[in-house]
Amino acid sequence: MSKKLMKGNVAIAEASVRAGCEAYFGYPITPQTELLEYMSERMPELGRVFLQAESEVAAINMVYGAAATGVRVMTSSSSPGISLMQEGFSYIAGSDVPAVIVDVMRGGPGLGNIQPSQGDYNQITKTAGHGDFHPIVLAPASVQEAIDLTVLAFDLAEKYRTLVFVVVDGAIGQMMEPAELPPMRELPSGRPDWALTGAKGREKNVISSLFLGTTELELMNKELQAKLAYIQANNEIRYEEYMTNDADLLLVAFGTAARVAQTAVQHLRQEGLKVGLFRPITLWPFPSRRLTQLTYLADTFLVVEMNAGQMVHDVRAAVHERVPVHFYGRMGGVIPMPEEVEQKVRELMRVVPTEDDVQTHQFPVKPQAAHEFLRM
Amino acid sequence: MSKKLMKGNVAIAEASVRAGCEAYFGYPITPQTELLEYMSERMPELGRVFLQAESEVAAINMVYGAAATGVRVMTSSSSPGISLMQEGFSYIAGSDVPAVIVDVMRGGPGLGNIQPSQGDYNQITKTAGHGDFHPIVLAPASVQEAIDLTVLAFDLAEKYRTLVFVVVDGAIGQMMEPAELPPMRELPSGRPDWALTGAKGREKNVISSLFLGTTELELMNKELQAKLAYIQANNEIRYEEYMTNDADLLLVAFGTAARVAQTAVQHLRQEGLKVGLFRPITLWPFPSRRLTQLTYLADTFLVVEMNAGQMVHDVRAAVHERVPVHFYGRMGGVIPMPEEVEQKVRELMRVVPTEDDVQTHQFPVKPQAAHEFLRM
Amino acid sequence: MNPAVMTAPNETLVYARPQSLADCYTHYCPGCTHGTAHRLVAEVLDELGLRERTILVASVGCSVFAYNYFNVDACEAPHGRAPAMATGIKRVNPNNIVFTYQGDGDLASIGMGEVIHAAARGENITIIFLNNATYGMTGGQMAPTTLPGQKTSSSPQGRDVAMTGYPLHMAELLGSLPGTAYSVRRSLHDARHVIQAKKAIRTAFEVQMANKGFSVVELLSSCPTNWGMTPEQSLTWIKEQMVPVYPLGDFKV
Amino acid sequence: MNPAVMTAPNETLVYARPQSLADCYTHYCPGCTHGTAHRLVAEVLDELGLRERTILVASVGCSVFAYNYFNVDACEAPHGRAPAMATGIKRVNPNNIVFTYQGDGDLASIGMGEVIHAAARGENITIIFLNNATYGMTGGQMAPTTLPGQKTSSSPQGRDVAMTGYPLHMAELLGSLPGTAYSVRRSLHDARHVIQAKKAIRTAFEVQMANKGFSVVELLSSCPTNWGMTPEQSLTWIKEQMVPVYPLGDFKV
Amino acid sequence: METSIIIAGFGGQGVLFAGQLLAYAGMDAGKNVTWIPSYGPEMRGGTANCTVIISDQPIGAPIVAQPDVAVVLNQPSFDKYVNLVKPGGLLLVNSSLVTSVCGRDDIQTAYIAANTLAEEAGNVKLLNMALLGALLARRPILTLEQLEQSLVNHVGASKAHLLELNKQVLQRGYSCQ
Amino acid sequence: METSIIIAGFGGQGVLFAGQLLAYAGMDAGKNVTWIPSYGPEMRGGTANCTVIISDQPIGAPIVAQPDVAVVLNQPSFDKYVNLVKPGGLLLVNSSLVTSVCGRDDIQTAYIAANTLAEEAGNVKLLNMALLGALLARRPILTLEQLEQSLVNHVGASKAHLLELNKQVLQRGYSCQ
Amino acid sequence: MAKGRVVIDVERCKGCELCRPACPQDVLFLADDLNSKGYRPVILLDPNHDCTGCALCATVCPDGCITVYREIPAKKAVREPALA
Amino acid sequence: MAKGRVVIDVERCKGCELCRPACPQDVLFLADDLNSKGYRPVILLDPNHDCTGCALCATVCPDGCITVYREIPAKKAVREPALA
Ligand SMILES: Cc1ncc(C[n+]2csc(CCOP(=O)(O)OP(=O)(O)O)c2C)c(N)n1
Ligand SMILES: Cc1ncc(C[n+]2csc(CCOP(=O)(O)OP(=O)(O)O)c2C)c(N)n1
Ligand code: SF4
Ligand code: SF4
Ligand code: SF4
Ligand code: SF4
Ligand code: SF4
Ligand code: SF4
Ligand SMILES: [Mg+2]
Ligand SMILES: [Mg+2]
Repeated sequence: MSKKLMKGNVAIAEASVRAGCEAYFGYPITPQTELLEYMSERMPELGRVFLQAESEVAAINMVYGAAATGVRVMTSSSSPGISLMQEGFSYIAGSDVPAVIVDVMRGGPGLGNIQPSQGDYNQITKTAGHGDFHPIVLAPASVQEAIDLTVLAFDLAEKYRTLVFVVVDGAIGQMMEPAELPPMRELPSGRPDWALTGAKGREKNVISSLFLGTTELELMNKELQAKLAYIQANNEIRYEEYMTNDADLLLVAFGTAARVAQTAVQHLRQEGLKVGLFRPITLWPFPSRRLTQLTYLADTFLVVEMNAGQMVHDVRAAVHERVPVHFYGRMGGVIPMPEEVEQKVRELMRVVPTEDDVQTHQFPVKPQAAHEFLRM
Repeated sequence: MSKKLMKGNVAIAEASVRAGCEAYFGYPITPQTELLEYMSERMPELGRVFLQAESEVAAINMVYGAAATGVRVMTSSSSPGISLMQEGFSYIAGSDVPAVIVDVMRGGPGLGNIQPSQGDYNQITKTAGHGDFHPIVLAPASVQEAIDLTVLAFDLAEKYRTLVFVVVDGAIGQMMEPAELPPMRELPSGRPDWALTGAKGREKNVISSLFLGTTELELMNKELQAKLAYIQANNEIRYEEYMTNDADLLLVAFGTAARVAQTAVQHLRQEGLKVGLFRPITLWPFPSRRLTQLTYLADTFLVVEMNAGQMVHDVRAAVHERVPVHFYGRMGGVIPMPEEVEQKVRELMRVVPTEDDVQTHQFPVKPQAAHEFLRM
Repeated sequence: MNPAVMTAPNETLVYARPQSLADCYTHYCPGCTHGTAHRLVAEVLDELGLRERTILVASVGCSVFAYNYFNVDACEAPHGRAPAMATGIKRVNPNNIVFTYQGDGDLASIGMGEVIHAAARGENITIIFLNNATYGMTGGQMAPTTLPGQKTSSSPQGRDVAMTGYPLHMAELLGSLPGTAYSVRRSLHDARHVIQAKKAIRTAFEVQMANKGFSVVELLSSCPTNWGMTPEQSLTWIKEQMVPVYPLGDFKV
Repeated sequence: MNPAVMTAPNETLVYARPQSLADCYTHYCPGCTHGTAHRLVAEVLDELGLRERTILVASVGCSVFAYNYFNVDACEAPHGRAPAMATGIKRVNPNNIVFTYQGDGDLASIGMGEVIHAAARGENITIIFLNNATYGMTGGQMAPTTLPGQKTSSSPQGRDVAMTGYPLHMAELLGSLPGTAYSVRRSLHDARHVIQAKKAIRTAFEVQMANKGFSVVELLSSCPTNWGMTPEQSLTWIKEQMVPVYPLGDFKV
Repeated sequence: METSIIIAGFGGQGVLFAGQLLAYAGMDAGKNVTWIPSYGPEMRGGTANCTVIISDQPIGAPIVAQPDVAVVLNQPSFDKYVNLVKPGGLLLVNSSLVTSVCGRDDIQTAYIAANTLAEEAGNVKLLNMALLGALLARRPILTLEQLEQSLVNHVGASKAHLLELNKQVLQRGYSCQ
Repeated sequence: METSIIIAGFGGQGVLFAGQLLAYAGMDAGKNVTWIPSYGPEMRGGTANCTVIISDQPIGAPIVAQPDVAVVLNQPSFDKYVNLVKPGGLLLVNSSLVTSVCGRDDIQTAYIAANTLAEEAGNVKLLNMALLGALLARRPILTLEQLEQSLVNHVGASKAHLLELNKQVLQRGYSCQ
Repeated sequence: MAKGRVVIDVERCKGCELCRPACPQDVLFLADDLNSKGYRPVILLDPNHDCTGCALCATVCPDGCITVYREIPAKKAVREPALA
Repeated sequence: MAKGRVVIDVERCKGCELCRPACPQDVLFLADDLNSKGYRPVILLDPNHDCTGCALCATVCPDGCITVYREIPAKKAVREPALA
């Protein structure tokens, strides 16, 4: 098949259709809405289920219901909607059903704005709801990759009976790029044997996250943790490296920030600076081991994010104090420009400390006076 | 005043009343419900506001509304309810209004059970909603401390115009202990000048988390980050040490797990083992610096939690690789017994590697077969 | 099957525990009519031959373990969200019979949005709605259906309508929506009413079988424990206190 | 004040922009009657002398910036939660006049639970409810109030009631609750109806001033942009398409 | 000195109140105390138990794996705790409902027909008092007077008329072999 | 070779479509392209702009601080971008709506009365085509034919009748000094 | 009057006594002993064969503990279905 | 007929034209020029003094751009309040 110019949101939608998504439930929210709109046209066309839910809370519970029947099901939303789904995510995790969630992140906190952001990193990777669990989190950096990872998301969800997130920032959701779609898959003819289909000729199936006894609930949690450990160990860690071979300074970034960083690498290489880029593709499981290895190569790390510094903590946890880990972030929906990153790198490679990374230390060197932060 | 035998939940409720809480909105959920029930009797008695909301989503938004008028306001819930409040938390953080939240944590994920747990650690400390923010998180380990920290919570919330959480596990919520209540405070006669009271004789006030322009939203976020940095630097980090002076092995635990650990320390000291306990009281800001210092003293750390290992990541981030950080956790509402902790310490002090900490490594040493984790 | 069912040659079996009811002990308090409602639903599923087609969506409340108590495929929804979960199931499995079993806190308080929208959409599911005027499971707090003046653990002075509002009449409210095909209220306070309740439950499932849209049966139910009464007193209280506030009847048929 | 207001000696000022309306440019599309509704509310606040007592709770929808457009204390609630936020405010500030301004997606979809419960509680607040049969701000998706057959960006084949259900009649629904003191529907499609709408808004605020309980005014409003019409065509569409589905009237007075 | 006591039985047998009364008395006697309950899913009936710790030192863990004292009011509780009582500890059995006999010789055991005893005194619901009395007779962590005083201090006005009966059953339990 | 182009104006001026057309043509010509929009809060009117990058290499950042080319359709966009165009770059101004004149001498500037030109051709809405034509005349990143072909390929059936007019205006813009 | 008989699952019975007032023949009584759950179950005490097999007891029993049989009158020996 | 006059805030006007059909006297017209927001505002063109000051235009204007004045008839010179 040839390439088509597609918006990220639309590409994800069509990719999910081709991956065999049989049901979509969602609620409009910018900058994700084209995805829902596309599905509203496409799914009925194919005789599949599209339903605009009355809210994100309803949407995630419709997903939960459909997932319990063993079909491939998806929802999509953006940051505030993702917050509203946390209880549902936790139930889904607690009952081992597969589901795919797309988060097209926007500026927060609160209503914030509708510009691209990576501010949901912690909310999704650390635990997307109460209790101990992690979804698999895939972070594409191009429309093509958004397509590929959406297909992968369904496969992983089913394989591990788990929640899988595809997280993009609004820029990738809104951007058009040429990309190739996968072929349309045939829908499976049957349902998994744990699924709710009516207890005909078999024992009844139950999908529940309730384990009243502490022993049962601990057992369930141990199994869940074992599954998560297995996912971590089972080649599900994905990342991409760009000019890391001989890098003195390593940029670490995902999604749009990684594209920006890549441009910066190109420019800086032209200046003769040995800079490389490490791009985590799975935000959970996080490619910690590879990052640890890279400390033997690069002697400075610079994490670039579109938030106040979230992934940087995972990088620091991987790297410990082997090399200094700096941070450059923009918030509020601002996409950093390659020039800003380049400037920062130049400063670092000359070992000039800057304002910005002071700000992201746990203990700021110069505490600010109260009146400086009280916004009236 | 003399001591009274009080349940944690009731003690927190009465403490909030005495700290000047003028409005309570909440929704029943075990193991927090006595708090709501107490308030339903007590608040009307004093002519203050008690309202049982129709849901946790409504409750947090009622809190948001009352907070916007500048009164001291509180809600309480337990893990699934806390998940439902995430959007509201994020709005509150995004508009700089003060509010106090009590989370009496129970076993998760999903419906889980109603037994004591510490499974909300990540969900609360890493960011209690979409976007970049952290609430101040206070974790008492006794009924007396629950009282004291509840009062502090209101003061901190007001001082920094921020969200403050008091997090206890169900055990502290349900436990009775003798404790002393603070005197009843007078309610303030006026309201802060940013509060919504009607624009009489002044410019109108607006409480909003919407900053449409990226510049404005980034500015708002920078101010918010500056505030958070200020809180971290401004003596708001609290912790307690027990027999750390000469400890070879340091236990790190909060809440009920810390009480268990303390008993373990007593027993182990009797055996002549030099064990100490470090108890974070503020989970955010996290007492990282002190933990870093303690690595010069103790050469092994053991984190004990009632979850799959959440705070342990913050401990590792503080300690880096200076000393090995081990983990012992129980899930599903199980409270670890001092004996289990003692056993674990004895093993560690003889440098015997055990199953448990293998399980919590990022990359398990022996990946488990698929059939081992698929729970049918 | 139940070992008790041993019919003598000169006898006919008049009543036996339905097959759709699991052969297990329930955690319900003695005399709680949650059990009665379960039994009626199970009898109807048996009679209509639906056991092997049915999917139950249990809710959060005393009936949280309903998934253990019925011999059908089942799941357990987050508090209030059973209609949404049922919607998800029914949309992908239109040939299954899908029903939720919800209490008044679950359906009329936190789950108001979900149930209204399921009804407005004419979602082809059945809702068995147990109204016991309180939050049973969490220890008897005020529900939106608590009667004016009723003392509960969160309205210790009795429900004050000026502060906490008026009881919600869900059968009427849901009955007023065009997507609703069947909405009635019945009571479980004596044998005659139990038999009427069963008929209504049967009709509700028949409505779903005929793809007519949303069906709901509100059942006035007892909570002896939180009402602080004997089981028998509770039934009298339903009859004398609840029925006048919640009139039995058909609001959409 | 508005520099335009320069009355000549032999003239009387018949109409001027109300003081409660902020002197700023709105982001509303040309001809969008959100602006009309704002103006009416502002006029009523002026006339009742409420500006300095009033607190607005804006919602998420095209009217999200309402807090900028009124000269009153204001806040911005999460999507659908304005009635809860207003409840929090009114309970601690009973002497303030508290109103929400909500669209149909906000109030009738995601915010259904909050608005029904505020009404059921008889919460002494006023709700200005703009029904434009679509999600304006996010680009014209289907709302629960979208008309049968109406094409929207998420019902591209036209709303199919069999799949997506029936339009919700919020004024009737809310009017049916005992806690509601005042619930009416008006339209903004011509001058006569605008004047009637204003009277209703005035009554709603008077109801709140008299502590009578929950008051709501549903206003049929235009969305020329997402309907793909000129402003004038939109008003005709309200009159010819919306009014028959959403009859104007008083459902609780 | 620290004593840990588990009281376990059916819901409705007064298990939680008995524990609270011990905790009150301990507190009134100037000691450190903790009381912590645990329930099953049932609202009525089902199992209920509580752990009370009374100590001269600040109390760490409020729960114990092996109690110094276990008071078991029904058969399931007997089965659960008979092997958990700490060596040298005390197992107090409500023999009205428990038919088993403890086979251990490293702990002290006492069988009190608490239902019968309380019923004879006039109210079967006070079986918990009978067992508390028997407990104090065997482990003098508190005096009978201290417990009686706590009853007076902490029993609500609505139950005041039962006070005398409570004390009587307590004393009967105390003097019961 | 990588060229970054920002097209900016009011919503409704065809800004986004003009950018998409460039991207389509670039893609059809076998190049790497990105197109990314940005809007104000208004649903109708307000500001709108998009960034198009056309490159022989894989494209990193899809947004740029300093474009190679800025096409400004109204006064606010002129004000915003006049100083951002990269030295050596091109600023294309819709002089029908922009009265200012660029003072920079390190960039190429062209003033096209696009509204007038399109109106004269029969449809003022095609002002975006006029500017695209003018752009290609000055920056031959794509040929006129390539752009026309993309028009044919990607304009929906519902707009097919406008195709000829589109091409005409494109050509007029191309030949416009 | 038809003759009937009920069998009560005494281990399942919670002794709520709701069946007792429902029974028109007054043949149901609380047992003296507790069952293993700690409840006093209801039993049939029907020395005079008063039970009619009307199944009203079963209709109200929340725990589905009661199975009801009725003697087949000589003329009609086909089995009836369960209570409608 | 009373005589009236309206003043239109042309910078605020979005040219939606809703006031035009509302005006019974047909004295409102679109201007030729655009305002700074890019809209063609409405203006009063009333050479014959047809405007009655009825304020219907102001009643329907979504953007509150219209101020309305009416000449005071000789006998009645008190100022009226704003439109009820
Ligand atoms: C999100 C959430 N909030 C609150 C709870 C706690 N909770 C469990 S059951 C229940 C009330 C149930 O009452 P109802 O639906 O009337 O059922 P009943 O027990 O009376 O049958 C509540 C509030 C919960 N589990 N989850
Ligand atoms: C939790 C959440 N979900 C979704 C959105 C996206 N959103 C913003 S406005 C809106 C629809 C508003 O429609 P309506 O209330 O009808 O107002 P209108 O724009 O039509 O006036 C939606 C879904 C959001 N901001 N927050
Ligand atoms: S608490 Fe009430 S509703 Fe729940 S099982 Fe007991 S009696 Fe029934
Ligand atoms: S999109 Fe519709 S509702 Fe929103 S401002 Fe424009 S016309 Fe009004
Ligand atoms: S069947 Fe009828 S007569 Fe027999 S015990 Fe039951 S209720 Fe009584
Ligand atoms: S109604 Fe059922 S549970 Fe209750 S006493 Fe009778 S047989 Fe037992
Ligand atoms: S006041 Fe009346 S007559 Fe004058 S312009 Fe307005 S509508 Fe026309
Ligand atoms: S109604 Fe108002 S905004 Fe619209 S054209 Fe007339 S004056 Fe301008
Ligand atoms: Mg209930
Ligand atoms: Mg709308």
